[in-house]
Amino acid sequence: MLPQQHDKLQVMSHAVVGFPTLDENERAIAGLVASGVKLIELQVPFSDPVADGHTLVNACYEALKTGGSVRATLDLCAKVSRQHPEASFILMSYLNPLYRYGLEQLFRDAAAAGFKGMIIPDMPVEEFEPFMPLLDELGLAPILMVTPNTPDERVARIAQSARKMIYVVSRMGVTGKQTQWGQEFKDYVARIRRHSDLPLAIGFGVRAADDLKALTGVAEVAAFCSKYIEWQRDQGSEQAAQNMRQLLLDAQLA
Amino acid sequence: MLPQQHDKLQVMSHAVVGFPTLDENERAIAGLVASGVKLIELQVPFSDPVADGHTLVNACYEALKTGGSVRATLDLCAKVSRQHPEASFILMSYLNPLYRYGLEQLFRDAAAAGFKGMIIPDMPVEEFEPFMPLLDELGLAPILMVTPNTPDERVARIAQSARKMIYVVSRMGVTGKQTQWGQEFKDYVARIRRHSDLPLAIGFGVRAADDLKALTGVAEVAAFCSKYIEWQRDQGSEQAAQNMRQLLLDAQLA
Amino acid sequence: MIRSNKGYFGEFGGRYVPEILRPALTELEEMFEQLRDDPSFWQEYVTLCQEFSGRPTPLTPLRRLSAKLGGAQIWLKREDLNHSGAHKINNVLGQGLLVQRMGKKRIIAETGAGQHGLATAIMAARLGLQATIYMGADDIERQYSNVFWMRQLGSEVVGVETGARTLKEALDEAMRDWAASVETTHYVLGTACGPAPFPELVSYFQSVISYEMREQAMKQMGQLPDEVVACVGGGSNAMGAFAAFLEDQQVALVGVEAGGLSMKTGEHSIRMLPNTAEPGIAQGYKTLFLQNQDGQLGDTHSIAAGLDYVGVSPILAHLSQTGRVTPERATDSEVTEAFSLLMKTEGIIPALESSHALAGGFKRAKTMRPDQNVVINLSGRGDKDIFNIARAFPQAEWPEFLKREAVRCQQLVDDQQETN
Amino acid sequence: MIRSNKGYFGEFGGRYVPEILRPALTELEEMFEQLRDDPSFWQEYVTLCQEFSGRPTPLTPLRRLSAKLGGAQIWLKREDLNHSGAHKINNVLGQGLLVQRMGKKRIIAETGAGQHGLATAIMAARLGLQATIYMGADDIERQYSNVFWMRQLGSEVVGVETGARTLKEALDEAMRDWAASVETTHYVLGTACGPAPFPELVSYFQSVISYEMREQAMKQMGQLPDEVVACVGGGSNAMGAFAAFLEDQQVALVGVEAGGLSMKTGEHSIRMLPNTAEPGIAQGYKTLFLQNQDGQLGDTHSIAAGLDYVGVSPILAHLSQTGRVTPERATDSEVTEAFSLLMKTEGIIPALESSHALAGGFKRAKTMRPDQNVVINLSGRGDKDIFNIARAFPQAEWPEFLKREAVRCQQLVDDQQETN
Ligand SMILES: Cc1ncc(COP(=O)(O)O)c(C=O)c1O
Ligand SMILES: Cc1ncc(COP(=O)(O)O)c(C=O)c1O
Repeated sequence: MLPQQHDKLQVMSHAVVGFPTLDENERAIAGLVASGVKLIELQVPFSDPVADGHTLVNACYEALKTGGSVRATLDLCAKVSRQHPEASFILMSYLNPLYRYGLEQLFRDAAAAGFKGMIIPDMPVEEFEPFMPLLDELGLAPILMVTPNTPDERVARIAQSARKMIYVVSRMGVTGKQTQWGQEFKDYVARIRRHSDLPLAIGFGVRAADDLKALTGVAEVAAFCSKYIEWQRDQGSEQAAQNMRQLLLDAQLA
Repeated sequence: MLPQQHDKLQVMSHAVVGFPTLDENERAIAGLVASGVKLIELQVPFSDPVADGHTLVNACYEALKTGGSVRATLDLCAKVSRQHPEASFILMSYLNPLYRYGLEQLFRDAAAAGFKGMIIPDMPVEEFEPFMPLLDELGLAPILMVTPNTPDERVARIAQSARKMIYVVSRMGVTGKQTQWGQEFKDYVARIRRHSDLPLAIGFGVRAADDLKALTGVAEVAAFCSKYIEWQRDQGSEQAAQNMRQLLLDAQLA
Repeated sequence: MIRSNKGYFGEFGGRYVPEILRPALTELEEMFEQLRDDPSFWQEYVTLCQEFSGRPTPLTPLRRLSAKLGGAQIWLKREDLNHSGAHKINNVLGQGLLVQRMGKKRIIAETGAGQHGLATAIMAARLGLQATIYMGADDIERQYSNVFWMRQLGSEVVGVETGARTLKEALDEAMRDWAASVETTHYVLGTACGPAPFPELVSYFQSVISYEMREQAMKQMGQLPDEVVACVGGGSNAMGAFAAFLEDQQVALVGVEAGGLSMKTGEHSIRMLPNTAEPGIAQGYKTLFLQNQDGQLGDTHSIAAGLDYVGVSPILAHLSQTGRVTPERATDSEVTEAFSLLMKTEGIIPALESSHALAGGFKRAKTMRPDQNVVINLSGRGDKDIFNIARAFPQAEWPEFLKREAVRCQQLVDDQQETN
Repeated sequence: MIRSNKGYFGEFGGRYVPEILRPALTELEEMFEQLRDDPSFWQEYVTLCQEFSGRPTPLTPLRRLSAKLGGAQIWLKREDLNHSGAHKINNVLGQGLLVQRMGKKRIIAETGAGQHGLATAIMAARLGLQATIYMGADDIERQYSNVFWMRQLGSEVVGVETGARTLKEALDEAMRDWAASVETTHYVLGTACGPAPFPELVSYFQSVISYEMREQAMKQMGQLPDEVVACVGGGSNAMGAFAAFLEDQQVALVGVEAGGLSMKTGEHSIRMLPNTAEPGIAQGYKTLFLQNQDGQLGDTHSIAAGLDYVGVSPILAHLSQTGRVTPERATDSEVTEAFSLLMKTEGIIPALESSHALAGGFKRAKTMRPDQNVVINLSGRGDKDIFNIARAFPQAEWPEFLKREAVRCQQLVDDQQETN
């Protein structure tokens, strides 16, 4: 289930559809759910993932070769959301594959497949606005991003179209590097909260139990994605799930 | 002895001083004289022999390594003119080595060494003119060149400073290639004779007995140089002298 | 000059970027909006181009070639005479002025063949900026000579090892760097593509080409040209060559794309002709992209590395749809033929990119009357690319020379290490 | 412009050539005498330079570098921006006009590093002349990239196998060709050397450099420069840079020769400083030649192939003896340092030849006041010479790249042979 404001921190994790294979995606997701992860992004692989770090870029590159696609992502969601009704799945994609699919049709099909929300890093809020009535009708949440350099008026505009949660980019930069969670960061989170009562998901730079501890009580969701994909890549999906279990224990989130 | 006008054709041949060695020069000259050649150019090797063909260029290049020089040329002339009083030796050089030596001193030393004349392809008649009194006093003849494209006034000026013979460049180009001895050539020779009573030496393109036959009755001297140096290079000085003997026989000049 | 409608040209353009990049683009856009109408800024830019890059570049009549082909009079706009050897420097110098005004001290750029990277490295050295150039690891390998120069100029060249290790990945990587450094760093985009305001901004600076061309045509031909022809990679030299003539309907504007080996998918880089590219949104903007059914950007091919790109300027996408710009293509073999013809007949060594414009322009000129005039934009010179051109004209002597030269240089490297 | 006294400049100059070449030189001299004072001929020449080669070349202020060195303001006259990348094209275009007037259809030239050969090949292609370029076999081997271009341009490149197989032999061989073909062929001499009227004629065409410089200085500095600095190979770019200032005694004229490795015989190409060259007569003229006691021309060395020459313009020999031109030298290591400094501080890639002028000019500028101005003639660009520069800056990556590239190109050659 998607969190409510002030819920205890929960971890959101990740699958790149087709990485390492479509079959393996299913097993990996089962492992994640068994470990206690209830929020999972399913990423449509893309040829030009500009907002991702090397781990996800390379995973996309591989996933495209094994058949990762929009269609495959919808199919996967339909399966895993049936298999794991306790978990929520978020569609993560760059815009072009969805645009080619046809945005309106995609929204309908995504909702039908069981997706609860969508993260589209290169789709600005202005492009979402015309679709809001449809999205609300479908119950499909645009999970919009804010960043440390987003000015206040724009945070306000984003907050208006955001649904279910806001994705707070923790720092300048892309996925897959370390972040500091000091006072500056807390001020930044507070600034966002002034514009919205939605729960906040913190992304970029969450790579260890210490990060999760630091975020406990600060935000409702922590996106633990690149590091998980590295585990999956280097140690296989089963070991990755066990690592995840251990992580949640270490972070006292289990 | 230097020829007189209307003397029967005689062959002038060549040595590059230092090629293949200074010692070998002496033997080669002895061979030439024994074969019946009475006119021999001694060429000072030079680093930039612009008016020579490949055979002489490469011979110069080699001769410089074995010690060919102005000094060595004077020494060689002193020796061979004593050894072969029946032969006449002509100094052949580009200007710079002589200029560095000091022209006036060079003329005196060349005459003292027994040289009868000088061929300096890159020394124009204008540069000889101031030296004419000295040269006449020394009995050292500037053997000046005329070419098919030398205009009449200039032939006249050249004829004025020329002594003992005029070097008639047979055709456009450099030493070492074949020439045609047709009517055009005869007209050219006739044109030169209108300006001077000196005997004419034909140079460039005399490479076989047939050439000598063609020139017999036309000129007094034929310069047989590149081809002789090729013999010397490829077959040695001794064989070169025998070839020369045969050539003179074949050309009915022996 | 053409103006966007809030960053859009018809349906194309826009700014589809991660939120983090938005403030820098907005800042750039605001600065550009203020400066573009300030004649003193344009003058400052033109003066910089003059004193550093030798502008105006001449308009050279090709008398012998025109007579040989027997059609229109052909003229070349000589962007090859620019400092660095191509039109890319115009844009880079213009952006350099903006960087100075923004007070930023660091720039980044992506580069494919290395031409834009080299121009950026040159500008950075001239203005005393720190530069990082992203280049696909495979491109570094094949275009090492440009890497050599960029490094000698003091730039950092970073090889990008992700994905297919070429231009696309380098562009993505530069975007990533920018996302992390946007407050101190300017991203010097190299062509009339990318998120607004880049297409408009790059076209604005490159329009110096056609403003000169216009004046030169009036002086040298006594009239406007009948056609202006340019090659189209990202579209910056074409927009530069077309900009001043957009309102003159009697001047035909022709953009020549890389026809490559064939019309088969992956064997060309044609985006504006039917049955090639489709509208898409990627790399920050909406345009015609070569892509598959699933919206994955496609593979491209061209004999000219600088035309080997999946997208095209949104301005050109729009102008080709409205009919103002006529798209053409030239195949690799037409290109090498035009290359040789220009060299042997007029003594000018064109870049392979520019040879596309030549191929297209020659073909059209042949069908025209001798009292008509065609101006071909010679976007760059070929001698900067001897390795590419030697590949396009395989000759046994070249690899032999390279082998011997490698031995000689290895010796020098070894000697140096001994003395160190 | 300086005028000779019947082909002599003080004791230097003259015409010491085999009789056979005299008529062609006289014809050329007579034509030149008529044209040099005809303003419409100069205008025709300037127009050709403009429309084909992009003249005027700019005068670029080096603001950052001047501030860094802390002396005079340094400016570069940008001959590197010429078509073909060096000042050599000026002379060649001028001679092209003469060839057209003489009605000759064939030209020949000698070339060392290949720069003059390339310029000649370009002119021949542009004017539709047949060209034969003589080049030492060893130079061909080391400068193959220029040979590649000359052949692509349609010129015949003949390797000279005699003697030391370098520039000197190529020059002699070109002379030999000329002796045989003088009635139909023009010899395009590449520098301000050789028999009269070449030194004067080449200087006349190159003087376009300093006439522009003078006008630009008045406009950009508001006064004449305090010093003009140029490198000296044969002397053509130096004469070009000095010509318009000869009467202005307040403008110091500095010619920088190749100091090479040391002052030892054979390790440099300095002709104008004491204890180096001596007066001599060779290659058709009298000047200061590096030579031994016996008058044999000497060995030379320079990191820059274009400065590696035993003689020097008779005009410069004279002007250095009268004190009007100040000779300087720059060693190989000073040259590479100046090369890097210019690249990294101003984003300009100089030729190694021109880097001698930079080294000399920087050294002098440092000793001057900030209100003074030094103009350095940047005779050519360096990117045409990547092989030479890669040799001057040995780096392990370069031979590695060459090896891999050789393999790739060999593959292309083999593929092509299969399909043929
Ligand atoms: C010489 C030259 N012409 C053309 C292009 C294509 O770019 P654009 O279409 O932006 O002019 C390039 C790109 O590198 C280039 O180097
Ligand atoms: C760039 C450049 N500068 C200078 C020279 C030297 O020649 P000159 O002294 O005639 O200018 C050369 C000769 O090739 C050259 O290429």
